[in-house]
Amino acid sequence: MIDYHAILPEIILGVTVLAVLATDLVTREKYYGAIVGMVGLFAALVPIFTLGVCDDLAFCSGSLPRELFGGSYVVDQYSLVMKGLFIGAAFIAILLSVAYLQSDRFYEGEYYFLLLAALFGAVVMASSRDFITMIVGLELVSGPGFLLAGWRKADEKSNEAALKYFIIGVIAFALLVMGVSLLYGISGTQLFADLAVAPAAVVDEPVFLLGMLFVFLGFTFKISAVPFHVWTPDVYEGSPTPVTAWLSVGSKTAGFVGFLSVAYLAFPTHANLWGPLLWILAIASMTLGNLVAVKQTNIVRLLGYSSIAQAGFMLAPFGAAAAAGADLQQAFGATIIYLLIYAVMNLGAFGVVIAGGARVKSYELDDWAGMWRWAPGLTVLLAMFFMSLAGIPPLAGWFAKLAMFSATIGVGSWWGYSIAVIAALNSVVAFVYYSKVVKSTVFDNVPDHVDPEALSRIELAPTLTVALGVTTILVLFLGVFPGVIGNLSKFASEILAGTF
Amino acid sequence: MLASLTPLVTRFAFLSEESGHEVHAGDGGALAQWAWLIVVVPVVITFLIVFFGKKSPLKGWGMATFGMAFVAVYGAVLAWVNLQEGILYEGAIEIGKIGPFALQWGWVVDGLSIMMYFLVGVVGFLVFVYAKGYMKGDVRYTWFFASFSLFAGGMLVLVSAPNLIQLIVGWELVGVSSYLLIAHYWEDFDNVDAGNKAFMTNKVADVGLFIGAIIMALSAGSFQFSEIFEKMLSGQTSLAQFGFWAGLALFIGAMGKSAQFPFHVWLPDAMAGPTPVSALMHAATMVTAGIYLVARLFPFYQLPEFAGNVNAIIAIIGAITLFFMGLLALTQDDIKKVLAYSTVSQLGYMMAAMGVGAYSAGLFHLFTHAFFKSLLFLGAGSVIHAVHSNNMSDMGGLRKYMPATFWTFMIGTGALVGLFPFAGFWSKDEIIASGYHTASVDPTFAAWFMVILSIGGAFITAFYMARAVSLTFFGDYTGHAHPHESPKVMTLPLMGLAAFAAFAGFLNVPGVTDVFIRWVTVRAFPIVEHHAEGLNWPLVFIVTPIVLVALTVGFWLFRPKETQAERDAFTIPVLYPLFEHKFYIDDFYMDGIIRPTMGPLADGTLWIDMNIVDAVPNLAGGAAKHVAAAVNTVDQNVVDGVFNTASAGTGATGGFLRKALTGRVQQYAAMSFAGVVIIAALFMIF
Amino acid sequence: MTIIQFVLLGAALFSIGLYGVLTRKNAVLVLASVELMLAAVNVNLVAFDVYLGDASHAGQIMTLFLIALAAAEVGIGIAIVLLVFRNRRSANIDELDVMRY
Amino acid sequence: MEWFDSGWGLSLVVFLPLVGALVLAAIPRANEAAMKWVALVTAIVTFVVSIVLAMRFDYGAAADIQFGTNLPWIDAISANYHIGIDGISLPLVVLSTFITLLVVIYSWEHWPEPHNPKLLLALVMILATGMTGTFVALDLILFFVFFEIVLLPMYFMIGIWGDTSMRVVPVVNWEIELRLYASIKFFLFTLFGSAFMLLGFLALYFKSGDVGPNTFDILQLSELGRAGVFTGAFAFWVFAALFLGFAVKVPMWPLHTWLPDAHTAAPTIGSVILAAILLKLGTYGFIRILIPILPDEARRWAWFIGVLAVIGIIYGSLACLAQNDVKRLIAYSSVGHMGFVMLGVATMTDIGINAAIIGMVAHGLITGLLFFIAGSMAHRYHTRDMNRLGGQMLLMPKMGVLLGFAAMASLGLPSLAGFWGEFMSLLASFNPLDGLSLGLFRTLMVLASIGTVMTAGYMLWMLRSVNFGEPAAEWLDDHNLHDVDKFEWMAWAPLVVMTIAIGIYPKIVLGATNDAVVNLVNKAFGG
Repeated sequence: MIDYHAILPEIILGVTVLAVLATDLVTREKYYGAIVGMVGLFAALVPIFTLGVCDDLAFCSGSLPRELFGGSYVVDQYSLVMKGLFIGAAFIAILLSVAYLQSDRFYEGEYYFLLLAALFGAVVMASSRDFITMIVGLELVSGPGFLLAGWRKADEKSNEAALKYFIIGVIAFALLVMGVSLLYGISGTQLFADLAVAPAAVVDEPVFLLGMLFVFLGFTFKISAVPFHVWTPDVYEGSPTPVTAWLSVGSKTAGFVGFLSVAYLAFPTHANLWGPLLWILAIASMTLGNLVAVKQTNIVRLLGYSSIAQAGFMLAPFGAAAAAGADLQQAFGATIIYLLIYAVMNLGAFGVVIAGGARVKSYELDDWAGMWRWAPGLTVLLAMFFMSLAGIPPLAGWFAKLAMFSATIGVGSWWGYSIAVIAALNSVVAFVYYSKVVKSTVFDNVPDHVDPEALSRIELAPTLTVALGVTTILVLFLGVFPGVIGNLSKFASEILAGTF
Repeated sequence: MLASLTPLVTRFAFLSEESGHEVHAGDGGALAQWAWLIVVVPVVITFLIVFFGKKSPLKGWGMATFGMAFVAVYGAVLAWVNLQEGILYEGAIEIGKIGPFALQWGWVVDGLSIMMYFLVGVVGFLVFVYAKGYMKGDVRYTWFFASFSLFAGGMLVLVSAPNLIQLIVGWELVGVSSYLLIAHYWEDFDNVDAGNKAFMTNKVADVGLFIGAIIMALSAGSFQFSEIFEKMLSGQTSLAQFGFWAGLALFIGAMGKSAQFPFHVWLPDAMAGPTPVSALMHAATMVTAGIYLVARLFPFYQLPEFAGNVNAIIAIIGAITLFFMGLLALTQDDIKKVLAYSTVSQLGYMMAAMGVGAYSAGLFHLFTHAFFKSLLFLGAGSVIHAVHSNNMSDMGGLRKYMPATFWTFMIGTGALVGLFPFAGFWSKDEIIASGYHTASVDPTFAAWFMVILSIGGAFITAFYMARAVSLTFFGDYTGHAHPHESPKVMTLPLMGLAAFAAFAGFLNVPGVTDVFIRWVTVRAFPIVEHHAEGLNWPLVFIVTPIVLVALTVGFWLFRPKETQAERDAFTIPVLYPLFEHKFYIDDFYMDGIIRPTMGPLADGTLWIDMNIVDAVPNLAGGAAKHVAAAVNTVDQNVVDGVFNTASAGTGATGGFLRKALTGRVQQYAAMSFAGVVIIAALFMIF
Repeated sequence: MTIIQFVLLGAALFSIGLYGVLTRKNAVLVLASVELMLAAVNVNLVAFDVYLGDASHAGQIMTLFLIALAAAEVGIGIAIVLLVFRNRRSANIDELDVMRY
Repeated sequence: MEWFDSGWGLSLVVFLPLVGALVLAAIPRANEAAMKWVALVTAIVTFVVSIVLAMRFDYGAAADIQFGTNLPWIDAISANYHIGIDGISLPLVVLSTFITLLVVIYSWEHWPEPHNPKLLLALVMILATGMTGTFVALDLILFFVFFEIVLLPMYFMIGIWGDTSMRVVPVVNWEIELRLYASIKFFLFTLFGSAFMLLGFLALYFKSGDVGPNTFDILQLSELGRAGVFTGAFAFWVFAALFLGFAVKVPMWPLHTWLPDAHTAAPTIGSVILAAILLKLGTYGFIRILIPILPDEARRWAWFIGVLAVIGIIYGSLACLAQNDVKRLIAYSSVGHMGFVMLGVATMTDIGINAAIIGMVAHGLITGLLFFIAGSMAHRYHTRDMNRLGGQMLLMPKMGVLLGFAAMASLGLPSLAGFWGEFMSLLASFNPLDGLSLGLFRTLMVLASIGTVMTAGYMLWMLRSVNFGEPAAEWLDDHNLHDVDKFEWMAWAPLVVMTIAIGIYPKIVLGATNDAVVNLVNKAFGG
């Protein structure tokens, strides 16, 4: 007996994916695909909501967590929150894409199809509680990503991006599954629940550790953390910007879902093993990302390195808490808070970048200089999102940083204090390059080859306006009342109540 | 000694054991309760002049003079009542609490303050009147009177102060108004510099005042003089422990305002201001603030348990000042500078008197000096007014042209050099006598030093005054302008002051009248001092001849001569240049302290700030950029980098790998995988 | 026949594949090498499955999935390579360095 | 007025300006008059409300928190919207609304280039919210947020309207526009400090969990601090972190170097707000957070703070003596004056902290006035180089007189506001808190009072070269040099009046602060 209510979102999404494909067959107006897709996304949100508040609903029975397929597919608070996040991100990503695709000769139908497929994969990952499902979901996220990265077919940069992304991705994937095979070999199971309770004899085997290492390192590819971060800047720069937006939010978050599930659901009891690993990865990622970002002159590339650094910030709580053997729940919650807020502000940032790029036809900072003159409104938003990424109150970003700091300080050991101090220094460095963008757009003068008059006449595409409006409101609201996010993450991290 | 001084809980009369007479005191009634008007009126008038002066008919002069007249009259009335029954009153309003301390504005009405009210009022009034004529047609006529009555206000704030805070406030207010008035003609930087010099010198001395006040207040737990004294006498204060330092610090403050050596440097330069200013502030009143401070704290300086042993220092400093600064007057050609150094020297007398415990004598000299010195200054002013020059070499023979000025100047001179029966004779004689008494009672070095130098001082005073008078009024006129007698508005004040200079002395003839002593000893706290029953005739017969000799020698040496050459003929080889350069003290301050501070030290600090302190963040920034660049390169083509260098060295592996890893993607992959291997190795090993 | 030889085989395959990925100029060969790496994993999984006598045969199931995924991967890979080839008439990945810094 | 006393009054003072900013944002660019009026009305209303607060304030119970409220805000980390004022914060709240109002009045006809009233006024309004918010916040997170809110507006003010002349940065030899250098420098310094400050707050939060529910509440933490919950190495590191955060803001030597650049680069109203209010956030943090929560550690650090403060005094004065740039000179003088404030704090006595607060208020008024005047002068002369200026008393007598007044006030002339802070902190440092080294603090007292001499020195020197002498030929027929205009009068006269008023009747400030401070010190150090 299958709990259909539990997998209703997936079913709806699956239908939507096919529907989009079908629309593309029957209609000329390509953006219909987008509409169908968005309708589907809305529809998928409904059961997620009903599942969340099931207890309060008359017609609804059963309570979280709902286990399916012998515990390899679980719908719990955490997976619901994540699914909601994915769908929201995809929604914004589509909004960002429409105008972009219209602006040039692109295959549209397939585009939406692939985007939604990737989303579907991510949603599956959120619920998967064994490696098979997880891997399938992962590939479902990656595969479309490879293709979308190369969507600007005529553009060499785009091709190059696709190929790089692909090759690195495949290696990482191979590493990951290698790890999985080793784990399977040593422990005889690939169910997270069983791995969590693997006997000491197994755990002490070096092979187990090796397998675990491979799995984690394999995941670093998706979240673009050291050591598999190398693709990030090139792919961000080469891919169509809306795709970059999706990669930097949807696909990255999917990667983190993998991290969270594996770390906290499969290996909570071995935290002392993977804690130090993630501690190192976090520090390496944030430091490297921030330092290199300082030198960037291309906004998208800069955002690429920023996303590496942010990955480091998100990993920090893992490392600190696990290494110190402290309560994992808080670290878990902190990462989720960070993911939610990061998704909002990063999508917003990309929204502005796309809107601006649509005018200057360039992502070089020098060409954006004096943007204030030809797009005051956009510039304000740009400043707002970038400052939010830098974590300046009262913009949402500050709370993400706060959660991260509090999770690291909270573990009350040098693992936490040291990484907190390093993160603090990093957040100062981070401000340097975020403010660099603000500086050149607000303070500098318009370069000669740019004609403010002409640019200021181009108006914003309605879809972009919607996307920016949503993200802006969210960034401001969450900045002033971050309690909402706090509660959401509490809700999500209930599943860890008692584990440490 | 402490034993003999019973603390007076009721602020009332007491018996001063040495001098037998009794001082009664009432609380002065309404008269004293409204005495705050004395302070407030001039202050208010200052603001009135600032805002409405230009529009008012008399351009502010009227208001200012009215204010001073008011003070003079009120002061006179108070003085009279004080003489009859004595007044001891203290009123205050609270202006805030800070921790345990209450901050107050208040007004003291007792012998000392009344004397000062009267002095400031009368001299001030006369000088203001004189100024109407002298400042006629001045560019900043109104502004002048505004600052002038600001000064008066400040001075009165000072003398009416019942607590240290208010004293400091008044102290600095007169300081700033003096700055404004000295720099009155600020188009010329010399005057501005003179003003700055005065301000800065006083500011330096004020460090002493501040610290002294702080020590006193904190160890006694109050700013109120009365409270401090009570605690002192009843011994409930840790003040004794710091007594010496507090006393010294406060005395340093006093040295600043009263231009005692080595803080005297500002006073002569202060003559850059208009002459009435010099007369009122830099002769009669402001410069006496230091004396006033010591007098106000007299009980404190009396008791050996507290600042008793500062007295010696005070006496010696005073003596040095009165003698050596007098010497400097000898070489000045600027008549105002002569008077300025003379002032410094006379202030030395007063301070020295305080040092040997001659409270009344010192104040008496302060009192008389105020009249005759302002008289002399105004006289000099009237001369300058006539000949449009400060230099005595442009004068001479003026007695014919301006008799009124001449005769009043003569009276002033008589008083200054201490000729019988002019005021100076009595006051100076009493100082010397009291000094002699102290020296004979307990023969300390300080006391004898003071006595001898003050006798010597008498000689010098007479000597330079003889020179000044001779060069100014005798011989033939050598100037270029056409000298003429000054208008009534200027000569009348001269005469008024001359009257005081002539007769003020009779207020206190030892053994005959003790009016003045009865005034100023009306204090809430015991003033223990010796009051002679009669003139000390031996001293009179020593000093007066000395003065006469000095006068004659002076007149003879500087008798009218035909040519400039002859005038310069008389110079004493070694001393003359020494005096000429004011003992090189000013030069030392300028080249030894100020220039180094404003030059190397300040510039050095700024340099350090910009190049060292600020270097840290800047370098951090620079470093961050470079590191970023480095990491960037590594991150982008580490493999290139690594293997270029490797192959550049021993080519084998490097070269091979270099050929192997061709594509950028593959370098990326290699990097990542290297990372994996490293981490894996790390974790496998540990 | 013990498990160790299969594991060694897997490791060897994986390493060869990796070496290929890192060193081959031609993109198609790189794809092939990727296949090798995945194949290595499959070898491992099947071997472990048998060795453990896993009743649920999770290992083999995963192998099946992986084969499918690998096929998809290669499909995508080929598509991208073709794209590149069409644009620049060459499938040499060492010419892909438009983007630096 | 129940609603008013139970938090609404304060919230109004804090958030009215923000509302004003939103309204401004809604006004079309063309309609400048409307913007001015909106800004003015907002500022006036805010000021009036703060005055009402001051009037309804119960001075008898100045030690207690009044007008307060405490609502849940971020329950995830139990951070509350806990606001309220006592005698310590009241003067500062009023000061900030007051200065904001004057700034708006001043800008009425003095717009820095590029001309953009809308943004400028909006930023001023946001600043106002941040400043007052910091003074009323009683929750560490709330405090932090307000503390940081002021950064962005000031950053934009300096960056957009700042001085565009080139500045060659020594040591690293960058040549960069002053406004760009100063803006980023200002931001990075403060961010650097506040990042660690936040860590410190979090550490306190978790430590408070040892003896009850975790809390960010300043009052509760103060209680815990008195109970001796925070001790040993923990206290040391937390203190260090918070110290960094506040000391940068004050600024204390050697973290002060952002200040001269920021002040010099900023537009007039920018430097006024910066000097008058923003610097106070740091000192306020010392008094409100550091001393109550970590009293023992504060006692341990006192000597260090005192020494840095006095170094600041002497060093700032010396740097002033070497200046030729009027604004830079005033900026460095701020370093000196804040040195006196910090010296007062360092003594940890009721006198010292009272001195610090009245010193803060006085510095706000006086240095605010100085920067106003310096700004207007720079606007007229188009130079700040004192070597070129001179004879202002002839060119612009009123301006000259005001400058003279401000300078006199700034050098601590008794009977003007500046005197009390200076003298009282000297007074306090003669008898610091029991257990502090008397010898050291008395030495500091002497050094600091030598500092007062130097202060007088450079102020007089500034007057000499700006006000006095004959004006240089280039100014004689310069038509920009019109004397103080009516908006300047309206903005400056209140400052002059308040400076005199507080000088003559310090109870205006002390009446509110004294009880609160005494209570604070007694609680922290057991009387």
